[in-house]
Amino acid sequence: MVLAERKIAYCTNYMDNRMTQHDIDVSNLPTIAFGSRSPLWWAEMLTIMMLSAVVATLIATYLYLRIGFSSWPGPDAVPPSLFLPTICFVVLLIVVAPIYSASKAAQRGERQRSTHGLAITFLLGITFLVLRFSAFNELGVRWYSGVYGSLVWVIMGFHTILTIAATVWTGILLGITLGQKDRERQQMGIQINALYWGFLALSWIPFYVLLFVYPAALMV
Amino acid sequence: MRIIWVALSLVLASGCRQQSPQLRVEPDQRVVSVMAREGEIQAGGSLPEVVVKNPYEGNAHAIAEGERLFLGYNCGVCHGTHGGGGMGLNLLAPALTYGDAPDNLFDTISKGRPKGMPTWGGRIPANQIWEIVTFIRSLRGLEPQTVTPARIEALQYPTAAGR
Amino acid sequence: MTTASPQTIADGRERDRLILQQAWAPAAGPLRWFKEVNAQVIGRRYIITALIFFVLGGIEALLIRIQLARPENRFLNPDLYDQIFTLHGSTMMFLFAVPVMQGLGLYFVPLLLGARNVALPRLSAFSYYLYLCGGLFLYIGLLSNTGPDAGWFAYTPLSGPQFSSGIRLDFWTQMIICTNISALAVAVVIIVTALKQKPPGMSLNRMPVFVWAMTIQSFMVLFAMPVVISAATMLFLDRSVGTNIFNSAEGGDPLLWQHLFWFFGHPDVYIVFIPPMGMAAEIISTFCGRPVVGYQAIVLAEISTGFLSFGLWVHHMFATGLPQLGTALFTAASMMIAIPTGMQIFCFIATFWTGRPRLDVPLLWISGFIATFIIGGFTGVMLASVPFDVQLHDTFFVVGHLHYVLIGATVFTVMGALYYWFPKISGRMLNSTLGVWSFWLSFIGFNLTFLPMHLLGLRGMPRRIYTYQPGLGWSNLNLLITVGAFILATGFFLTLLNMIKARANGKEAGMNPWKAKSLEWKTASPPPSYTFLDVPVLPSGGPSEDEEPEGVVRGFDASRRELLMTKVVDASPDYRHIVPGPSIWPFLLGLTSALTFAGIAFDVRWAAIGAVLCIIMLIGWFWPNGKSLTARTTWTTE
Amino acid sequence: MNCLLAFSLFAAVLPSTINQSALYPAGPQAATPYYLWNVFAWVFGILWVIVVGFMIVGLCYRGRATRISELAGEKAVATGAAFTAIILLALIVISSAIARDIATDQSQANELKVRVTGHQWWWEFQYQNGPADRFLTTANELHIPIGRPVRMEVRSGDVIHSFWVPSLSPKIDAIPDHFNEIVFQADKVGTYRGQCAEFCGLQHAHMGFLVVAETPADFQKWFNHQLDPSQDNLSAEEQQGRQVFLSSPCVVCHTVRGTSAFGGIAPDLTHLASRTTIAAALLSNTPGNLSGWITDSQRVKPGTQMPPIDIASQDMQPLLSYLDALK
Repeated sequence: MVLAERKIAYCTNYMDNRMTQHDIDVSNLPTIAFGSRSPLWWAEMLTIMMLSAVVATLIATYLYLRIGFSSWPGPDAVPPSLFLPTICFVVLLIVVAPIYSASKAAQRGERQRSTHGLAITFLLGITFLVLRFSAFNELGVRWYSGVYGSLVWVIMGFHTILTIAATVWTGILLGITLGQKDRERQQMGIQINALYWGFLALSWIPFYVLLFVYPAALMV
Repeated sequence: MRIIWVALSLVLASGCRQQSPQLRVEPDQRVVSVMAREGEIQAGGSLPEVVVKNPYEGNAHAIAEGERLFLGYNCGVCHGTHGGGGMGLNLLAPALTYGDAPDNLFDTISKGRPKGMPTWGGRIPANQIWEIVTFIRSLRGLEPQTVTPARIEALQYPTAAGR
Repeated sequence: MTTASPQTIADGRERDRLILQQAWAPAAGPLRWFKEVNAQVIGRRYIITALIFFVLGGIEALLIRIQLARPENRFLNPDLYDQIFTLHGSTMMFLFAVPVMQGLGLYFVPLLLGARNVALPRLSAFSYYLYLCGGLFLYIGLLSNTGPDAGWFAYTPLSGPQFSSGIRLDFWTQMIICTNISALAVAVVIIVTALKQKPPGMSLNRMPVFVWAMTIQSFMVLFAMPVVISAATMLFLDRSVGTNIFNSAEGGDPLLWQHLFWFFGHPDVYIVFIPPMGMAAEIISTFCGRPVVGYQAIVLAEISTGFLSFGLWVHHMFATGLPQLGTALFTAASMMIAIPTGMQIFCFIATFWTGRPRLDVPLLWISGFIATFIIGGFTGVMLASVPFDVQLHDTFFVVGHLHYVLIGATVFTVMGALYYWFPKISGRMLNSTLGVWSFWLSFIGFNLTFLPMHLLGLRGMPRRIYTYQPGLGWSNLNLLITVGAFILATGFFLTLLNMIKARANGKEAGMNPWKAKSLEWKTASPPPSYTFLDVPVLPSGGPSEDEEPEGVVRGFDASRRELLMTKVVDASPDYRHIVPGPSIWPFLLGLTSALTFAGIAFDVRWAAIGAVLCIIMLIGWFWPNGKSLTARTTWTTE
Repeated sequence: MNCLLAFSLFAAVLPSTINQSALYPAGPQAATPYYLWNVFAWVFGILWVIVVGFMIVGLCYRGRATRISELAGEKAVATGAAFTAIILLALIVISSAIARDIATDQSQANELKVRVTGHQWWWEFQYQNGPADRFLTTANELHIPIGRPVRMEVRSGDVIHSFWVPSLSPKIDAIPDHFNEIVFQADKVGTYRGQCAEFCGLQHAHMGFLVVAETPADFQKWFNHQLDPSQDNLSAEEQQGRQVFLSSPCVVCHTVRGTSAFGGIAPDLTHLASRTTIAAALLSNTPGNLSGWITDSQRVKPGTQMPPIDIASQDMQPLLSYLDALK
């Protein structure tokens, strides 16, 4: 089984360097890429898959424990008010717009608009968190008062931690793009931040329905 | 570098006693009751001040055992399942009439108190009284936070009479 | 080493090598050990740390066996025994099995794809420090008597706040979260590397089988580990702040923990089973001198195993009184998964028949793997049938089955892979006579230990008991098993000895000691920090993936750390990704995250302080280093 | 020294006739898994020999005779996979069919109904046939008549345990706030040992119990005797022992019907002497073991919830004689 001695003995101390017709020249390939061409985009999508696995686990836990109860949310639990959670929900849906436009602007290279988009997203993120904390206080149940209370606090806590992370990340991006001249890598970062905010908004839909709309409908 | 080893061994030592169940019941944990401080007025010189130390101080296993005994011996019937009080004294009150030091609580349980607290000295073995004392102190927040249980599983014992 | 600066060297290749060496130089300075981001370095550390934890897990197993050697033995008191058997399970599953697979993946996936480094080097470094700190803290816990004592499965309500006092299980849950986040991080790194960094010409249907196996394993990790992380978090919240998720008195359900844990648990055992199948395929194709038979069959079988493994977790809970129809569905699923697994074994045996097998030490281990794994597979299919499982669930029959599958498949293959890839990692050959001795001692010791366990299970000996009474017909079998366990331990110890001895004065290995055709044997061993001088171009269109590279990729800016990103399916060059060089931030973030998790076990409020610290580390991590991405420098490889 | 003492303590523990093995089924429910074991052992044993035989031949005899073409290899793999699929489908059908017809929901007529409650590290049995006042509560020893199905309603008072008598019935978990049921029947007279099969804490290893299968007549005699409270005609020494018993901590946890001891969190001692073992089938019921168990329970069962009781040495003998009178 003699290995045909190919023209290129492929090893590190390879010396002669004649071009072959199969060689590929990549010097003209870009060093910035948006969307699925960049590994950072793939890393973010995989992270979103991970977090959606946690979301699915929490939904499954909620439904599994709900089945065990004849009256939901629990014999003495007061039905949750829909006012603040709905506002939070709307604000979260609104946040997706500026960050999406910032991401599109970043891809087109318009630094000005992408920075504006980031700033608006950051402010909306802060307002969302303020609303969310007031919603926490307004909840009729505590985390130790029965299963519904535990589930509400665990699920809202999980989502709030993710939103705090998103807001801080947007803040960091904003800080870097305002201060630094080299912003190509941050432009890629903006698009990935947009993906993350999109996931946050989408994941809040099932939670919003399960935690607030469904019990309120049952108790009406 | 040596300081790190010293600090590490301190952590290890402190952890050792706090988290492990007592599989041997030492003789001093079987002292029946704190007789030494019985009579304050004596003919001769005053008796030496004997403070009996709680052998289960800060031991997580003892607190869990104390909790089980508190439920099992139906202390909750008078003192409320979480010691919140009822017919009996509220154990979470800011100040207890007979004090909440370990030996005060031991005396209260082993010798009983007027207005209804029965004498458990002969009934409950001494080491179990110490465990109940440690549990009550953990209810009052006097035990380290790393050994206090977050909640009582509130499981009734469905034995013959149970559900 | 390079006195001559690049400009003075006339010849193009030598100049390229010098520039690449400078660009990809390992970290320098006092903290260089912590600033390393080279995939080979991180992969090597993963493997070594995982093997150390394997030795610790092995010692725990021997302690258990000494305690069970005689009836009513007083070698370990029940509390210490519970901690040791819990840590044996947790160490072997969380600290050895998954990390050693991911370590081998981090080391060899870039090499098999002809890439210079993984796509996200700092993320892989971060995951290693998180894993290292998680494992260390768990063992510090054991030494300070706060080792977990409710089993690696920690069923509630025993693991709940009322029946597991103190912070033992709080500490365990946090360390499980810590090590599983590191497993998730490596899974992301491996998927991105495998999908985006294939060399031109290596389209998706011609990727090496081991890279396929690591990709499929990483996708399973992506969907299984988050479930155990959320379950462990919920258990921790139940124990520390008093939520009622698993508290049956308030309407929670202890069975929910079993559902969540085993929904992760079963994919987890397949996570540690699929990479060994990939390694076995690589080793078999090298030692049979031909590509493995049925490449598509094996890859499709692994993909279907990956999906099916998420659908059969209830076979761990047949005895909990679930409705009969439900358990019948899971019986069917548990048995069906044996078909793809069986197909892969048949492909391997068919390769033996069609190729020219050279019975070298790695192939010896793989044949040991096939022989023992089939017994494990059969006992698994037996335990899948409900009427049989309710009799033998939680007995030593199951202990025998799981060790036949885990040691038979995972450990024997990892041993084979160590003998196969040790020359590439260290540049030295392992002594083959010592290897053969180690194999036969391990094989005999293994069967002497775990075959009688099936009989013990049938004689009614339950699992996880720290002692048993005389007169039940178990005493002599247990003594025989303990003897077998020591023989198995000596077998594995010989390999450890072999590795330590060979590192110092083993035979020089050279580039390709086994005359293998895959890409990792086309560079020096141990590979230099830039791994390959050029990214290869493979002839596309050929059926097997063992064709020789026919060209190289030119035009890289060699003075920067550039990786070639190619399209996912047809691997055509797409984009040059600039990866950052060595940086201290992954270590700092890994340490602060692990300390935060440890702090949370003591007091939940540590989460806030830890979060602030981690954010500071993240800011440092993402702060741009000022070098422009688009600017062109002068040193392009010709 | 203490391991010698401990070992001698247990040496003569159990009469050799007690067996806890699934390989000697003494009832229909245990016979099914035994039958399945035989089928599986033979089928998979032969398959293992075939597959490993192919591997060894392929590996060791590398001559021209045993070389096949790539296409033949793929065809062999296909046939192997098909063959595996057929066998597995057959097994699925068999085991599902068997599982369906041993389902325990339909209750037969002459069933003996017993409620089992698993506690941390002992078993509580309550016979629930007939009117409520004839409910018999006993612990750690279950007497059943042969030939009559016994429906066990299994639950737990604390953590998850698993009720399992290998020779008689498959296991069923005892889960707090879940009421699982299992029906089994003994066909042969004998004493069968069962043990908790789900890890439940420090003394999971010593949470055994005995199932005594006897003729219906013996069972009825035993049942009636167990129902009446502890008898009162005691000798002087037993009377003194009773006094010691009623003034000691035992009464807070244990119940002895006919006396003022009504503790609910420990085994019922009304007919302690009629049981062959104590401490959840760990020690045989001899005065020596009983005194060792009372005075130093942590040495016998480290971690057990039975506290060591200080009995004055002169009171020990009367107490033992009183406990011996609780036939």
